[in-house]
Amino acid sequence: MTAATATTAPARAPRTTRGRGPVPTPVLGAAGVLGLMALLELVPRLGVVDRRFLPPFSEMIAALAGQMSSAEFWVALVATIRGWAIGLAIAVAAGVVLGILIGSIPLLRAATNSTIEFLRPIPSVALIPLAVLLYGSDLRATLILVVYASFWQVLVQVLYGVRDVDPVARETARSYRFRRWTQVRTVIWPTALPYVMTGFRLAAAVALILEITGELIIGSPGLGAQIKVAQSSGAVDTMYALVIVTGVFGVLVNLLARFAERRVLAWHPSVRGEVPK
Amino acid sequence: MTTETMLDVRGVRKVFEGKSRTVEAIRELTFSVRPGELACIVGPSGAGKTTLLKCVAGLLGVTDGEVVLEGERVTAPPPGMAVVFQEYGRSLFPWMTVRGNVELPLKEKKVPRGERRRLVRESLEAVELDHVADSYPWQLSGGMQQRVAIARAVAYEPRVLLMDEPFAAVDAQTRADLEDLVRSLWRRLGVTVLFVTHDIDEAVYLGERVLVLSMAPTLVLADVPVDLPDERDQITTRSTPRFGELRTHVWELIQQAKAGERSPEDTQVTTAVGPDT
Amino acid sequence: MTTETMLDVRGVRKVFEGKSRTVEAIRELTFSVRPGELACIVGPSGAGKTTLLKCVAGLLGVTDGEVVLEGERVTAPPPGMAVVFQEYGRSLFPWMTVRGNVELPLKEKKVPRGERRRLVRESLEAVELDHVADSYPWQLSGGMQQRVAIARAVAYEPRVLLMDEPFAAVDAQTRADLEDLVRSLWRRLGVTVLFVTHDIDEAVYLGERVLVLSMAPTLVLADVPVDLPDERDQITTRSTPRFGELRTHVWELIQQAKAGERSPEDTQVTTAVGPDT
Amino acid sequence: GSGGSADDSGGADPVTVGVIPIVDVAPVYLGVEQGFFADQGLDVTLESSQGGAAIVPGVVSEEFEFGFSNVTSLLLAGAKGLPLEIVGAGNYSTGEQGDDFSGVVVPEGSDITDASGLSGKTVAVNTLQNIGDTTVRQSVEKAGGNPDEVNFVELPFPEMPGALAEGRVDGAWLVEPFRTIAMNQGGTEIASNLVDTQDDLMISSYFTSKQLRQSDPELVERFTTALNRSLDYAENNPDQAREAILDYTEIDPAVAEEMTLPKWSSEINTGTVERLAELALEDGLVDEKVDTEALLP
Amino acid sequence: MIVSIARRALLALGLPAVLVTLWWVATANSTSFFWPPLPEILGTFGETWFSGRLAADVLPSLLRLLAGYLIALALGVGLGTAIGSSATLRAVVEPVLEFFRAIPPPVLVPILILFAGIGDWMKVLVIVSGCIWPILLNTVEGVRGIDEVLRDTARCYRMRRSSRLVHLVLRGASPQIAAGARQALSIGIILMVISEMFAASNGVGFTVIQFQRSFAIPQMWSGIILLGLIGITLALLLRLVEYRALAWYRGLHESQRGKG
Ligand SMILES: Nc1ncnc2c1ncn2[C@@H]1O[C@H](COP(=O)(O)OP(=O)(O)OP(=O)(O)O)[C@@H](O)[C@H]1O
Ligand SMILES: Nc1ncnc2c1ncn2[C@@H]1O[C@H](COP(=O)(O)OP(=O)(O)OP(=O)(O)O)[C@@H](O)[C@H]1O
Ligand SMILES: [Mg+2]
Ligand SMILES: [Mg+2]
Repeated sequence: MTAATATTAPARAPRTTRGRGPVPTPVLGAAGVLGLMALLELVPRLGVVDRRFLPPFSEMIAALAGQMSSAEFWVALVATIRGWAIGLAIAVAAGVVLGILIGSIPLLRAATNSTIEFLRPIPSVALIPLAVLLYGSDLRATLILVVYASFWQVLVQVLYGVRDVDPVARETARSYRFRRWTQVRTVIWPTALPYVMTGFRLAAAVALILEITGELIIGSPGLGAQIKVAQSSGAVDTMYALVIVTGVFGVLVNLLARFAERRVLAWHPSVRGEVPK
Repeated sequence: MTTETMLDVRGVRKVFEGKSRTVEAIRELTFSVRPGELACIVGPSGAGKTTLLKCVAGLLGVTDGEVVLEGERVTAPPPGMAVVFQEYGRSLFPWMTVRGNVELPLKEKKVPRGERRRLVRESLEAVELDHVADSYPWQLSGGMQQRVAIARAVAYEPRVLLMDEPFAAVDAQTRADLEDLVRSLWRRLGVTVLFVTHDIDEAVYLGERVLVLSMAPTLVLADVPVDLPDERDQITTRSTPRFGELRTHVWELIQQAKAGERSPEDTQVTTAVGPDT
Repeated sequence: MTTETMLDVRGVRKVFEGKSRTVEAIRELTFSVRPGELACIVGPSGAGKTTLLKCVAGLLGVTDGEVVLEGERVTAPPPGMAVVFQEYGRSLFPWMTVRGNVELPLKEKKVPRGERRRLVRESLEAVELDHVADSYPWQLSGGMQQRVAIARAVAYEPRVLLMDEPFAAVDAQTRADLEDLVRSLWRRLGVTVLFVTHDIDEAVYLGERVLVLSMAPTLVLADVPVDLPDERDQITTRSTPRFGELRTHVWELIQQAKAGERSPEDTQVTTAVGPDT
Repeated sequence: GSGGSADDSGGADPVTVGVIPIVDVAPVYLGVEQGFFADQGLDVTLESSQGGAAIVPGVVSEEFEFGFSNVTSLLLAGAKGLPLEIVGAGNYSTGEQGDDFSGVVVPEGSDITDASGLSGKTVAVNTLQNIGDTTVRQSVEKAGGNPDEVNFVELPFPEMPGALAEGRVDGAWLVEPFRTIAMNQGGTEIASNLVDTQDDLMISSYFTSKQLRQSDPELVERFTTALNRSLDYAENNPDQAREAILDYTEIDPAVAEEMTLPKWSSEINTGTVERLAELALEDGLVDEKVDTEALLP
Repeated sequence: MIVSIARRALLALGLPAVLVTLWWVATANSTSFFWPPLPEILGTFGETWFSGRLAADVLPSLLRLLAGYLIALALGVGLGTAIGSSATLRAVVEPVLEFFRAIPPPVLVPILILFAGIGDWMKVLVIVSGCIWPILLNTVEGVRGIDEVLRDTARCYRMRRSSRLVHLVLRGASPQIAAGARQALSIGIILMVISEMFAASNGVGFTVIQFQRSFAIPQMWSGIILLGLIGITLALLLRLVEYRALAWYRGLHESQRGKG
């Protein structure tokens, strides 16, 4: 019921704004976000849910304003971003390098396949005791979780990307006797790049999730720990305020990724294009 | 004798093994090409011309027999070879500009920068594409893409040049120009050329000999020497009676091939059509 | 007059807007085609022939002017139209067999099963591919793929047929057969055909008129009526003096086009080459 | 002793304590604030964690020197032979029926009036197979109900008031501040399960690893001294304790003012450790009775 | 034939065998409480899981996982196709989706409890909330990346929306949807565990966490291994489906690579 309103409300926005000419993307995106805000405001106000447990959006924002004036919040935010960025960087670098290596050597690929399938679904949360054992509750414990979980996202995407190299392009490179490294650089990497971008976006979100979850459960410093404190104090509005911060951060990361994508993938069919009328 | 042979195709057989369908594309092909020779290959659609070229290029393994280039058995793409693929569009890297596509193999060959620039410019001028050097391949028309692929091969200054229907997508006038370009290049550099085409006039006009293939499973149906003078010209050469004779002869051979003719002996008689008839 | 016009191309202009490069592919094209006419289009590589065809097909929006088909402005692909694309290989669905590819549009048209079977069989026989009906497109040679695309268009029994260099990849003999197939189909079904080719002989042999385009930004350079008898034959028609005259005429026009000639008036004189000269 | 601590700071021993950011640990925060630990030459860092499951491995691997955990969790660890030792008391129930910092609450309008009514009902506890269900069973039994028929589900404390109000569960074992929050929402407390188990139940304690106890007994000694001073101070200055809580939690000040604080004492109640060990065996949490001697200092 | 099967078996099992051996040797004399010797872990495996827990814990977990996964698959492909096909829709919903995607499931749980209670549905929704993203994103990218010439072909022959959806969009995007589905599967298992951290009273994840809390370390390790085994079994099943559905894609690649 509520889900239905959630999807139709933002979808209606462009129809009303569509006059002559296309509406710019950011405007449409903003319309979607406004729709969500309105929904979050209305659902508790109309009594669909108890507002003590899901306060209206305006109250969350008020709590957020309160948070933003405290130094603790900013320290936590910086800690979260730092952990996330370091973990993501390690995961992406390792995923890309190993993915291209494994993907372009069939024997290696066949030999590692079963192991990858086995290790991939082991829940990173199950590794928490291990992480704590090794590093207590400092940064590195959460870092392990972040790297472990987001690494697979990148690796698998890169493997798929390498598999997708156009055979004619590959043969062209071979016939001109490109060195292995040149083949990787000029043929495999550009083909895999769209997949890497998708992998990056998936990994960025997973890394954020694990960073927050790790902070929440292990207690390493960061937004997650703040959320935990708010939760265990019954400060519902503060908790949601922090959750919103997490979500907004996710949106920003995606914007950044999209921007990068448009720059580096200008040649790709999904980005280029005379849009047919 | 051995020094007289650049390329030796010995009893090559090629079978494609599919799950549901096994195709014997090439039954038995044997012929050799002298250094600096320009041999054209014609044959019905699906005869295995592309397959043959890929075997010669070392891109495809043979099922039986062997391909020997300059005394060495071909197992991987040999040095000093350039290939213009039938799927011209897909053999260009969409993530590089036209210039980048032409320049890349030269970089790989470690041609110094100044020299490289010159080669790229000259070859793009030769195919009349210098004005789109900074466009991406997918911004070009089919014929333009094909010309980029040709420019890339030309700039590479190979010793062996394999071309698979390279002029299929260009207009008549450009085609005539490119034919003359290939001939002048061939004479200037002494490069050995294997040229697949469907255009009989083109085969006769360009080649020193024309190999006619049968329908799959393929044999060499006839090996027609082209005894036209070395100095050729689009207007005069094409209007000589000998040119007419040769093209009629090849045309008949192809009709025989399409009619299912398979034994080379049967056609030996007609091959005797010589300058003295 | 209106009933006399099937297709009306009125002052069409097409500009490709790129980030770095804006291309005016078509400057101003105006011509009309009668119902049941077979018009060939020739022009230099990159003249905008493919672009024109796509505009007519409703796949690409025009920048200025309009395309009117049967009295209706074209904004999306109109019903009863079939297109054979220049990039034949990419226009086949790789996940369907040859039969599936040919049959799909018929299913869409709700042709009853028995009829459908017959059409598929007949069209595959016409292009000599009935023996590979159960293969996948990627198991076929380039020429075979192109013929599948042709078979698909033929089986569809369209009222308007647009073909973009449909015989570029097939051998000479098959090409001749396919040319006759198109003509017989055209006469039998009364279909209106727009046929892009680079082969001047083909254009003259097939068409009732030949439109010659200039280099980009494109104009109609000449509209040459082909006054050969309706009954045509590969051997006799091609050897008539009138055929020779026409092909020389078109050849000269293309040379003019390539030389940068742009004004239609200049060529009007030579267009006057008629049967009475 | 600000002068003293400045003098000491060069030689102060860094000590990390794994704690859970809940009401129970207010004394250590207060103690650090008051400089009790600095006086003992300890430079304390408080690391907050989700619970015992994360803290115990931390202490065993000596990432943390000390940790905070409920007694039952420690018993479970002891049962598996983990080398742990209690060094100080954590907190106690107040021992007053109806005015403890923890209890079983039923939602507004519930027809359950005492713990016996929980038979056949669903009751939320924060962790299954732990101190919560063990002590609630005691209340049920004491009230004449059948503890085996209570259907326990696991739910984090913060979700409990909501689950109660929405009728998702029939009752919930709550600690402060959620006990107060739930009662303000109309909930009724029907049992003080900790009190029902024992008058002066020690719920939690601070512990260290046996390795540390052996390698640096003097450090442990100093920690215990400072800890005990902190516990007594908190017990005697409840207002300051409430204030300290506001620093490290996000509890609404009004609720913090209203809620019942646990009892703090520097004395380790070996009796309750023994009692909880028996209950753990009774409820099948462990296979054989834990040797409490090994756990106690 | 037999040689090739043997070769494949060797390739599939070689590395795992090496890793297991390494683990075995590395922990053989381990006295560390958290790193029990491998034989001890394997020794507890049978009694831990095959004495009643299979039906009581493993089965409910798998059922919830299956339900969540299938719902995520349907929703992800459905929404992904819509979003991938319409630039406008993509612009509108993308920030909102990214917002939800960035929210860790453990914080989403309280909200889900509000709407879906504390029963199985809540856990299924937790699984859906995580599984859906790789499927959705991959579908969007797959749909966007479909060859233009193919798109044009479909439009020219005036394929109806429904058949264009089936024959062009879904088939064309299927290699990437499959990639997403595979990633979603492992995320699904992770979330199966996370979901059982809340309001659960049975399940593999619940049991593993229970072991972890009660310091039954060998049993906990056996649970981690079981999760891995479940993962690989499900992945193999999925591979089987993929193998059939994407035969053309494999053929296309193999033929063009000249494996003939
Ligand atoms: N990968 C493949 N798998 C199976 N069969 C194949 C494959 N590649 C080519 N064939 C088959 O081999 C035969 C020869 O194909 P090839 O592409 O060499 O022909 P061709 O002479 O180049 O034809 P065209 O002139 O049409 O390009 C055809 O019958 C084709 O179906
Ligand atoms: N997507 C695009 N973006 C930018 N420019 C384009 C695009 N498509 C085509 N063009 C340009 O438009 C012009 C006409 O292209 P078009 O493909 O119509 O030529 P054509 O007449 O079909 O040539 P050919 O005979 O070589 O196929 C060319 O200059 C080409 O570079
Ligand atoms: Mg070919
Ligand atoms: Mg074109």
